[in-house]
Amino acid sequence: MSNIMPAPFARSLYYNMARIRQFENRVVTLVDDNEIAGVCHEYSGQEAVAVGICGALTTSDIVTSTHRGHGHTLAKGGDVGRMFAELLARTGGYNKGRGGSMHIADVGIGIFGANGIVGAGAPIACGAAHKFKAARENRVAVSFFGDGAINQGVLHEAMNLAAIWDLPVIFVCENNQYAISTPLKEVTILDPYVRAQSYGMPGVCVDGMDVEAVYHAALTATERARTGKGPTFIECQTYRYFGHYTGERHMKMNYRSQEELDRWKLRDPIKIWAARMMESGLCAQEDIEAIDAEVNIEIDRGVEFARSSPPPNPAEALDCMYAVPYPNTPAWGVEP
Amino acid sequence: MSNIMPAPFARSLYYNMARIRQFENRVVTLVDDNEIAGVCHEYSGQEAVAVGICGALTTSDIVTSTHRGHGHTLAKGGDVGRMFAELLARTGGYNKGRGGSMHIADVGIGIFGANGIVGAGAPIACGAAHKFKAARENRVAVSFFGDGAINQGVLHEAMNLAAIWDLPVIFVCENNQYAISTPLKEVTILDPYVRAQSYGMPGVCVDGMDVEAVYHAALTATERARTGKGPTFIECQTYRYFGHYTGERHMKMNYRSQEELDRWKLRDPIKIWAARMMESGLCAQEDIEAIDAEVNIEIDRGVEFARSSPPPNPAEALDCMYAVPYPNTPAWGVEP
Amino acid sequence: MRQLRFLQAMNEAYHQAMGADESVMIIGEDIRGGIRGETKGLHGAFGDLRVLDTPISEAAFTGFATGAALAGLRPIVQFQVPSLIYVAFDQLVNQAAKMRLMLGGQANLPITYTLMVSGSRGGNAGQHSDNPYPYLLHAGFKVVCPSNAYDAKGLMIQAIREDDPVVFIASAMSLPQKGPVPEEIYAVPFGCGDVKREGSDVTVIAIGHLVPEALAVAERLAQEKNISVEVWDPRSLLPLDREGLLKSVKKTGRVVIYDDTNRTCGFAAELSAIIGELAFSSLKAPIKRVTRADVPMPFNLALEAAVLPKPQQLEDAILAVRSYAHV
Amino acid sequence: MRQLRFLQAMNEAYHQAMGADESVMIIGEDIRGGIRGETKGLHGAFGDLRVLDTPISEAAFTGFATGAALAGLRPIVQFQVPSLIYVAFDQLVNQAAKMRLMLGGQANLPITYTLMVSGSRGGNAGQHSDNPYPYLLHAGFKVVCPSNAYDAKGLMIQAIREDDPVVFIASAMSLPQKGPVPEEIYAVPFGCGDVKREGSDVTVIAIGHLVPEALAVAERLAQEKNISVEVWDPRSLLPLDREGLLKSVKKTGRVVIYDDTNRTCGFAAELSAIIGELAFSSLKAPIKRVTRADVPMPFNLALEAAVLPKPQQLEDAILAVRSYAHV
Ligand SMILES: Cc1ncc(C[n+]2csc(CCOP(=O)(O)OP(=O)(O)O)c2C)c(N)n1
Ligand SMILES: Cc1ncc(C[n+]2csc(CCOP(=O)(O)OP(=O)(O)O)c2C)c(N)n1
Ligand SMILES: [Mg+2]
Ligand SMILES: [Mg+2]
Repeated sequence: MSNIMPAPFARSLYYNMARIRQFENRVVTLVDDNEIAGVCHEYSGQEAVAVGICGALTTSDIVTSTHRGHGHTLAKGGDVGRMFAELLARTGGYNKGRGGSMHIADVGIGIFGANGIVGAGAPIACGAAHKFKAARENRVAVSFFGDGAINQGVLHEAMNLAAIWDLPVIFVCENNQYAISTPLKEVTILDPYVRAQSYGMPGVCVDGMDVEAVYHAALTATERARTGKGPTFIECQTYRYFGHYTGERHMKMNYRSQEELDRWKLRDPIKIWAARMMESGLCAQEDIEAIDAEVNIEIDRGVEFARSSPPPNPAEALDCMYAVPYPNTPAWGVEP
Repeated sequence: MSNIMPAPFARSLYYNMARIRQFENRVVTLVDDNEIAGVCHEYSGQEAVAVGICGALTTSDIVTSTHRGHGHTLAKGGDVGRMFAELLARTGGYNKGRGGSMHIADVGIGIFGANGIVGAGAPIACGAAHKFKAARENRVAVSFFGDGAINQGVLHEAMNLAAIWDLPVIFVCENNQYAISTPLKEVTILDPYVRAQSYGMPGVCVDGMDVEAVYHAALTATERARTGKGPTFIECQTYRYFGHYTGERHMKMNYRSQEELDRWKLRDPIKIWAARMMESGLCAQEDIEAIDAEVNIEIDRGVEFARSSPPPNPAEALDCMYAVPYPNTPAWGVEP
Repeated sequence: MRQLRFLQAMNEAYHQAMGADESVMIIGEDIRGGIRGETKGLHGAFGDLRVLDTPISEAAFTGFATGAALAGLRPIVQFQVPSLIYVAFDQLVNQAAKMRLMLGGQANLPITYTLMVSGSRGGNAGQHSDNPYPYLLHAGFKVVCPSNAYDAKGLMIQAIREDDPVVFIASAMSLPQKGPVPEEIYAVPFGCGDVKREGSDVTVIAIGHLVPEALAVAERLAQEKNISVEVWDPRSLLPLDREGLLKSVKKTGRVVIYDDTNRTCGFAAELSAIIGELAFSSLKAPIKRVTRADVPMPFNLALEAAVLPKPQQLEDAILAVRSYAHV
Repeated sequence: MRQLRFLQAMNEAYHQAMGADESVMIIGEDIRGGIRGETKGLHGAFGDLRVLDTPISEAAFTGFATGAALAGLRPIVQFQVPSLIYVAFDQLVNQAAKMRLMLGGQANLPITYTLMVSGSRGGNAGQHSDNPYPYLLHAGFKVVCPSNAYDAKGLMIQAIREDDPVVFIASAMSLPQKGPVPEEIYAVPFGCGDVKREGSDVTVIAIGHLVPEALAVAERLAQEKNISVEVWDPRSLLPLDREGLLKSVKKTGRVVIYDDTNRTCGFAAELSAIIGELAFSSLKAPIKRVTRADVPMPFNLALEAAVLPKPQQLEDAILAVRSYAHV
């Protein structure tokens, strides 16, 4: 298939995956150095999913994301500097330091937000899709969620709404095999995509380590959505390289084996794609190295930007709660 | 099939259906006479479902019911007098007048309660089923719900729990075609039982106007459950004769046509079963009339019992909230 | 002026708001059919894409409204029964209410939630008699609780125009009440309480459908016992018109709060705490709460009456604070 | 006496309660793995049928516990994060909390809900920092909020033994705290507040993890300003030990409530309302609430600190009520 993909586009897929990988590596360092508070859920290993899906989207399409949201945001066009600034809780951050890792969003470019509640983004995507449909806009909404979300009721309710109303939504299940320590196979019998089929929508399963496969599935789904034919469910088989979140490295968890991890790493989405591009003559080793170096600089600059951005003013801690605040509303914890 | 069914059992099916029908007719009168407060959701038309399913149960099996719960309770062995007493809000009622139509229960004989929240009973049935499984008791839990409940998330979550843990549960979807004014076909694409299949459990669809068909499906499901093989989903195609609830008769609603109603009434579950029993020689016209008369007396006596039962004492309005109350807990609305 | 029922006033507000602004839509269960009447005619006037009848999926349609709002619409979300908000509680409390702050103010969420038949309406028992605004206040939702048809229309118009999530409490007892309602579109601003009756001896703060009851008690006490009761209606519970509230309290120095929700951590507790802190030196008597008891509604009507706040209790409380002498 | 962390005390309570009573079971997410340690060893000791790791289905597993309880078990339900109760809110508020009354007392519901890492723990932002007990109190749940390891074990044992639904708040800030814990099984009864420090000038009512903070402030004020602060810990918020509360308030006449939940309709409001009504004549100063601000937790740590109740605010409030003179 690769030979039908223009070289600049193929390289952009690589670039976006490399960006996510390097971003996450830097996040880990910043967490270890106590520059980032709270917890981050690293996306490394799953890059082909975010990048393959978002490769089929335009800026005016929207996504709802998950607790593991850095990858989606970057793939959708998020700015590295503003993301780091958010993680460092600065005013230059996407959410002015109010959101952090679990809520990073750029509504302007269609990133409706990471979400700390499993499954909660799915109906939100449907509502946006309804707006697109009602306004006859040629836009699509994508909802990303994990394999664990497949057992949240609201996801089912949302799939049904999308199906009965032919909404331009794509449900993307990132099946990384685990929800924290719980293997998918212990908590579900049939595959996630089978459930989607029971709502009367196409449900497909693709290799989530293969950016090209993901991209083609996304393309089919977006075409369906943009032509008013309704939703699609795409299950992507993938794997996370790190623990559930940054804290896991300091814990003894044994829900998965080193062998399993190593086996998945053999199919690393970034390496696979680099190799396939080179095989197909879409680029050379030097091009890859040049992209890596470019990304490296971007990451450095992003961290620099973030560090130079001022922190928010505690006197403004209640800002942003309402578009229209009133006297004493929201209330401080003591009478002023 | 009927010829393999013993006559007393066949007659008991008729008896139970007739009991529900007459019970509901009396409820309507009592509502019109302002003897029953609040709203009742009549079960008439759907009798074959409750009776067919409960025909395969014993007293030690349990059911969770719905807002349309009279039929299930009667079919499970509920006492007509205590039911009327509950509807008349008397101390002799099942719930001592605290529950009313939407919460009638007899925990002692496995009726875990009607429920005013659509879909909410399903996980409750699963929890009871877990107890049966863990204690190696040969008991089954049945969750009744309407076609409207198929789009409540919690039902999906519950089906999944039942499937992965092989719980002795039977999910009974009473597809009476409407949720209040909303036709099922407008809010779901594939049939309800198809969804159940996506959880890896058997999903079947039967004629819910045919008590024998329902009973045989239930028998298969209970056998599966009792032998540790897990849950089954049974969709029963049926129809409600009255409006959504007692109030509807006084409203102009036109979500369904008189023709449709008449068509369903041609397949009245009670008449069909009476005819089939007679055809098969299981009983004669006189037997049917005798049963009807017997039921009539039972209903009269039930109402009598209810009317003679004293109302609860308002000073005890907060009773029953806790097994272990404390001073000022629960609190009255004014300081004593 | 023309008289309308509270329910008709709501319906008119819906029609006028949707007529005035294309981005207003409404979503909920059985709203085309319009079982009760508040949504009558909307589907015919505004069609399938702005009037959405949903499956029984409260969590999803609540989240749907959040997404529609983020994408630029102004959704109205109808809950057929107030206690259905519990099924959608994550989408309300963890999503819609928190979204704007979590986003750092990137987007507004102009959503109106209507809680139909809030409160008790005679024999509807445990799951259909809640008046759940304290939950929503605690979560930070703006909440309005109109006590008459005029306020209902005006507060609904303002709720739909407001660029934040707003909960509109449509009390079961208020829906059939009639009152004067102007034909033109008008808004009642938030944060403006209303002295529904002037008085000088005792301030009664009454919420929603209890306002007419409080007025009746006040009238009776004026005539029978020459007691001058001021009845104050906050109209919007959040934002709260503290200035108006404290003005009345400082005038009378004696307060009874009349509120039909569960007592513990209810709205009456909040009012009592605010007054106790900010008007302490004006208080001549303890603040009395007359609320619902802390139980789900029992089915039996006499038990229901025993659990609900009653005019007699209000009267007793007024008399008690009125005759209270500081020792 | 042996010292244990709060978390270890919970774990010991689980082991001892499950060892003592076969009908006790536990259900939740990732509890076999025991990410945090409170469920460590349970799966090995009690097996698959009593220690259930669930899919991410909070509504269903909460309802599951209700059904299991009706069928005769005594379930413990673990919420990995407190704000997950919102996803299960119907099963909590409309079902479990109301069930016994709706049934007319036909069955008991001996269920314990554990809300792990309640409150803020540094940078967990809007959806992972709630302390949602006011919602549960308003709904009628019994709620315990232990402030140390000893109370944690004893209140957990009592919660599991109690024949009603009980919510156990496991505060994020308390979990690592160490304190003396007896080895044998013991229960701390409900409805018994605890004077954690005697004093005569001002009563500070502190909840959960704020108790140690309040004790530190009290100690400092005693030494630096010779102010005698009584610190009262309700331990169980519902039932509430009114007698103990009013005894302290009547002694000091001056009250500050120190509570880490949203302000409006929070627990501090309820305490203030009760005291204002029942101890009015003893009050020498307005009751001050020091609570969390009414917003979801912002991510930035300085903003978080600005939103949380702080020792400095407590101190200021104590000084203010202490120096307040009735005008
Ligand atoms: C409704 C809900 N339940 C539980 C949690 C706690 N939690 C956070 S992430 C997670 C696992 C999610 O697994 P999955 O959906 O597969 O996503 P992954 O972490 O694998 O990307 C859980 C249980 C939550 N945030 N929301
Ligand atoms: C979760 C929930 N949403 C909405 C309602 C209001 N309501 C009561 S009954 C009903 C229709 C239920 O339809 P169905 O499940 O098909 O049962 P049927 O009434 O047809 O027996 C609705 C919407 C409710 N009680 N619970
Ligand atoms: Mg996963
Ligand atoms: Mg139906």
